[in-house]
Amino acid sequence: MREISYRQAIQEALWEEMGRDPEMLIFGEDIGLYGGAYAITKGMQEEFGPERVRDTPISEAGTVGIAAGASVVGARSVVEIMYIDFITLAMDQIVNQVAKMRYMFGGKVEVPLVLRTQGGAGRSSAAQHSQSLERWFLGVPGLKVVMPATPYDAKGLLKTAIRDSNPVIFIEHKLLYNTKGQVPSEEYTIPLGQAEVKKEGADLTIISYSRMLLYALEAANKLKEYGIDAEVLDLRSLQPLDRETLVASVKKTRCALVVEEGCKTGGVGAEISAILTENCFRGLKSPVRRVAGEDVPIPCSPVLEKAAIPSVDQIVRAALNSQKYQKQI
Amino acid sequence: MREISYRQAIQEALWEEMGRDPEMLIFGEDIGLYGGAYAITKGMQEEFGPERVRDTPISEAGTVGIAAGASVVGARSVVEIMYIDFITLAMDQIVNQVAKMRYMFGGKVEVPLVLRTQGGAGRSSAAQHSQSLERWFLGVPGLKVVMPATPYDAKGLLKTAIRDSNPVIFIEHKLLYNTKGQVPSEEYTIPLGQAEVKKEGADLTIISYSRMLLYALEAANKLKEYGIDAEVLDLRSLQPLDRETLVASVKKTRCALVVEEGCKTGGVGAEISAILTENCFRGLKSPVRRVAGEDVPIPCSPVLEKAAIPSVDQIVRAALNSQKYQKQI
Amino acid sequence: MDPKVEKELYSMMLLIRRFEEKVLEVFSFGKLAGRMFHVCIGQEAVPTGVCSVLKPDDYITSTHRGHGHFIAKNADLKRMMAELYGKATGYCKGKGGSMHIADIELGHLGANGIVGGSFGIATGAAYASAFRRDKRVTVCFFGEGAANQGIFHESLNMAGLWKLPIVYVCENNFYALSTPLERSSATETLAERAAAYDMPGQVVDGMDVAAVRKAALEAVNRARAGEGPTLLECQTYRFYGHSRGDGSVYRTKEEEEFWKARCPVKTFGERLVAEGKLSLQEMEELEKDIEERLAEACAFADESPYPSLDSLYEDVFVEGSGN
Amino acid sequence: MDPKVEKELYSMMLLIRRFEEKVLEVFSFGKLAGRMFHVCIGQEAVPTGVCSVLKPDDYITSTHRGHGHFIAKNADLKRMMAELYGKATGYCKGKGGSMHIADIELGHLGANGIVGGSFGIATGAAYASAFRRDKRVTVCFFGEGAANQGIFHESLNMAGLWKLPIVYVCENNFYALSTPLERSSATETLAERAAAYDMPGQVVDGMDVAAVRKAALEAVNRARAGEGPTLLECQTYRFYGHSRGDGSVYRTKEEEEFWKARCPVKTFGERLVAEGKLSLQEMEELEKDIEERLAEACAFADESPYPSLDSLYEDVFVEGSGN
Ligand SMILES: Cc1ncc(C[n+]2csc(CCOP(=O)(O)OP(=O)(O)O)c2C)c(N)n1
Ligand SMILES: Cc1ncc(C[n+]2csc(CCOP(=O)(O)OP(=O)(O)O)c2C)c(N)n1
Ligand SMILES: [Mg+2]
Ligand SMILES: [Mg+2]
Repeated sequence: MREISYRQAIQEALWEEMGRDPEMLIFGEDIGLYGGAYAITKGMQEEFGPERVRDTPISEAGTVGIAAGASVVGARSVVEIMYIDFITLAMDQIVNQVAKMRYMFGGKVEVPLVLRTQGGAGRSSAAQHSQSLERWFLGVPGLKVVMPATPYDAKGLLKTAIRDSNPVIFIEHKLLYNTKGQVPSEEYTIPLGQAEVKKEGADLTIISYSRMLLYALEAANKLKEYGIDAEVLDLRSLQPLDRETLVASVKKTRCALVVEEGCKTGGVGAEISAILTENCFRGLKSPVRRVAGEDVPIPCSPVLEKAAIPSVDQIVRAALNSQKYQKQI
Repeated sequence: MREISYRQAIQEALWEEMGRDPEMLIFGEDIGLYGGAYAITKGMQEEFGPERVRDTPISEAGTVGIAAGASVVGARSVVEIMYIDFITLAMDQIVNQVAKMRYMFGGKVEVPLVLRTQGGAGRSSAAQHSQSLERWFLGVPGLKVVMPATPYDAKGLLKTAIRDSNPVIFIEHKLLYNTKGQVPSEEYTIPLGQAEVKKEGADLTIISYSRMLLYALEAANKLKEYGIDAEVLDLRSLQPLDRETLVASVKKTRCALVVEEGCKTGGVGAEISAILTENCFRGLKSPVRRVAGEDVPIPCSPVLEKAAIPSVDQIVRAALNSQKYQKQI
Repeated sequence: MDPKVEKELYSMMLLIRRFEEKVLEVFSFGKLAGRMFHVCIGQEAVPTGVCSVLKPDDYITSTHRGHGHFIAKNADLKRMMAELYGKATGYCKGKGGSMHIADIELGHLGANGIVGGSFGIATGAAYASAFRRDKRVTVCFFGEGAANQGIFHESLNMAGLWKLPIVYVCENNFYALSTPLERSSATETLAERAAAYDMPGQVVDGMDVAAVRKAALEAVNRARAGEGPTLLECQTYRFYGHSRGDGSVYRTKEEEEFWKARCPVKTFGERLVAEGKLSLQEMEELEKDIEERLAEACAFADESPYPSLDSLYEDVFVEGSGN
Repeated sequence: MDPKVEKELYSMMLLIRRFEEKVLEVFSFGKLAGRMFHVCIGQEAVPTGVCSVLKPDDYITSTHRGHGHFIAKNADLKRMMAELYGKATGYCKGKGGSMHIADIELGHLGANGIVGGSFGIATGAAYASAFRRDKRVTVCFFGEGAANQGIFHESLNMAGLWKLPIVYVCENNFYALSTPLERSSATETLAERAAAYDMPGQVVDGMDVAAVRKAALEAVNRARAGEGPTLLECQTYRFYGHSRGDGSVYRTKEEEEFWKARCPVKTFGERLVAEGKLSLQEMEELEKDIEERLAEACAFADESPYPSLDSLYEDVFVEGSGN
């Protein structure tokens, strides 16, 4: 084990998989000499050549289409979309082409494509560079959606995503790149679709993923002061979603809180809440609560931006409310 | 009152509003001489001229952008996107521009734009012409989302949507165009954001919108045979969402079922379920259930297509299960 | 041209024509899945001429008006018809239908219900070929209406920039649904847009299969030689409406007659007969043979079962991958 | 040219230059909201020359590198600076910031964080003007990198088709972030793409404000006369990195020196001095005046409050509409 950053973890996964599969291609804006907006592909073009690490014009739709075409004929591809906000430009290619091709063609094609991007707020980059749009891909059968929170998960999941014969949307968080964690030097992969209990607990389950997982863990820590023993669950992959682990945890704690960064309305938390209601209704001691971003575009000004996304305090408060509710019952 | 079709109701709304506001513009593919893929704008170009009823090239993104630009400088615009499936091509314009402009500009702009489109399955048109994508716009602050189920609502809501100074996504259903209903000859409008109880009942609330409302009403009828008195709620507008009416109904019946045509995962039903859990937890006698489309792309073959979306029977069965669950408690 | 090739071209065009007529016929009997069928009657010279110069492992992408492309790429008529019927034995197990038919093994990377949806995919297949140096060529078929989509621009720019082995074949039938070219494009021809992508653009008589074949051969050779992409604008006409139920109110009878007089199948057949390369008897035999094959295809489709309900959940994902 | 106008051009360019330098300065003091600031130092001649021929009620759309456009469209420096600080007194109440600054009253329809995001909006404003016959002209500023977005193609095609009163002004600074023009565009110039949209395209020396003004005047006049759109490619250079923190490893020192020697502010100022149209004393006064105005702007921004938390929920919708 060594301590490396989330950025390094992703870099390692890409380098190792590029080494493993000589036909693997990477496409994206400024990913060559420049190394990408978040320096993920730095040095890769020198190592693997400009054909395999392909700088593209600012043409998100065409680029995703091209990567899809290459994948369909067997050249496993990774596309970097600089900000998830720009994925809006490639929605047709992702949703109508990439996701549906296998089904529409009766299972006669594989689309081994990974679409890497990063989302989230926290840098005062305003409404078009700060969104959390993962929710859109939950209802698009044919896509997998992975959102790692730690360097360990980022590396292991990205490697699996690349080897997967299905299209995967792999969403990083801009504020996680510099976070650090233990990562083995040896080769490993992590299966997609397995949530992980990052902290065990008995009183309530805080469900989260990506950067909000770190907040959830912090909140769990603070909750100890109130004598509350929170379990923290990291979904890691939103599609497939690990219902078993989710339901098992909540059946145990009988109280759940979902934390996500994106707008509350129509978010991932809604789906989790609905699933928990469907599966744990009888056991629940208090209603599933959602802590999520406000239903506003992300404002530029840092004071406002901060207020637009969840805080650790909000999570703590929601957890306390859940516990209070239980006592009243 | 006269009986007219959903199609006619929409036509009337457009004609009346075009007459009312001489600067109002309509943009879309084949909307002129041809009258649009679903014949909504038939005759309008002749009446209002080719500048106001503008045939556009097959350029969905550019067309939405142009309509947005015209709206921003005060020319109220309606865009017809032939199928909601093609809205994927205009997502950047809708989500990053239209929806956020007012907020980003500090409230200094109005975007009086209506994006009319139609969705849904039922004509064996396969995966790229049958989707229910309204869910995507729930988490996009700045947009309103309206989905009428009846001719009366279609006309009244479309007129309000056009007069609204905010951008509105107005989603029709391809299988509703020929349905009929009572519509007054006199001018009327319906405020956005008000759900309506389409049938009162005491035992459970079936919540739905658009075409699935008709299924919900049919199911409610059948449930009578089982001695179950279902209330049927039509959301009509998903954004703003009428939480009050929703919560009031479920507080009364203490049992809820949400029916939507789109894929279950991450759908509108998830949000409704989460809201009901948050607001009615104590009173609920059984878990909020979702009847929704299967998590698959819509297949072409009619036998499969039919199985991919909800049926009246499924709604009845889900309602019966809810009631059985209650007895067990 | 080799008379054998000429006969093949004629017979392929005839096959496409008769296939499409059969589609209209069985459609009217209510046999097909859905209502979205866009036949290419009148346009047969384009797929025929273009695919006649392709190797079996070359790639094509197709459109909503794609039956001709697939037949010319040697589709099995039975499985094709079965797909149009929505049957389990179809190319896509009934899930795709007319607008999404595909067969990767035949190098057919998919019809598309999204106008312009295939530009990127085709360009990406060509990208992979260039990278692998596998000498394959990709042909991207599209209608002139599709050329107004943004992804046309994005894809052709990249293909021109990277000199990819691809031929963009525009089937300019002068209408996109009801919209005439002159009301959808700022330029009079599509070919003249090629300059913006540093590739040759050429207007081709799309009613003359020989002309199409000649232009396609040059373009495919260029691509195979690594000299980059070409944009071919094949001017043609669809004799019927956009799809069933479209009465073509937006076109004049005169215009339709003008083009119908140039019917690619009829004119080419007559030429071959006049030049003594095809006898009337051979023509009749061809017709009979095609009729039989189509009857067989329909019988196959008719007798095939509809997909089982279980299959609804299959083929969303490659199973067992990602673990 | 009228010497008065020449002085105005110089003074506007200088103002933009000094504003951008001030932005870099206060950025380094940590005063600005966020890190996404794209200054246009080196490119001042383009917004200055173009906006100098616009009427107050003409429209512009802008980009992520948009401070110059707004200043040239007569932005209030205080409210502009306050917006960059993320303060409540800013043009957008601190919600937009540098990349989303706008003022509809001044005809500024918005900067844009999405590269290419304004093509449609600008074209739509021009559509409304054509429809209303209000004789307004819209200018759509964009970088050469943005011209590879699909919506560039879609918008210009419609503008060319409908002969809209719009001028597309490409600020070709030869790089899109790190990507040089020759690795992003199949064509050598952007102007040559204009032909594909049936509009004139012209390469302009974007380092010479007089040349920019001349070309813009012609294009704006054409547009105002109802003769349709124009694509102007103003060749220019950004002297700094793409944004703060970009060391421009992708450019050579020689190239940078070459362009810096052509600094539009310096060369034009020197010319005016040499021609006796501007005295060194006037120059100094100008500098002083600008310095004061910028100091005031910064003081205003500094002293202004941050937005209240309540304002987070305001401005999502026009309240009271839709009932
Ligand atoms: C993105 C998208 N927009 C609109 C449509 C509806 N539509 C289907 S075919 C068609 C016309 C296409 O014209 P063209 O590309 O010229 O092909 P043709 O039908 O003439 O062969 C239209 C508008 C669609 N399927 N996809
Ligand atoms: C849709 C989209 N893709 C990518 C980016 C990231 N990005 C911001 S500016 C930029 C370069 C733009 O180049 P150009 O249009 O030439 O303008 P310049 O910065 O040179 O003024 C890129 C790639 C973005 N903001 N939006
Ligand atoms: Mg056509
Ligand atoms: Mg540039």
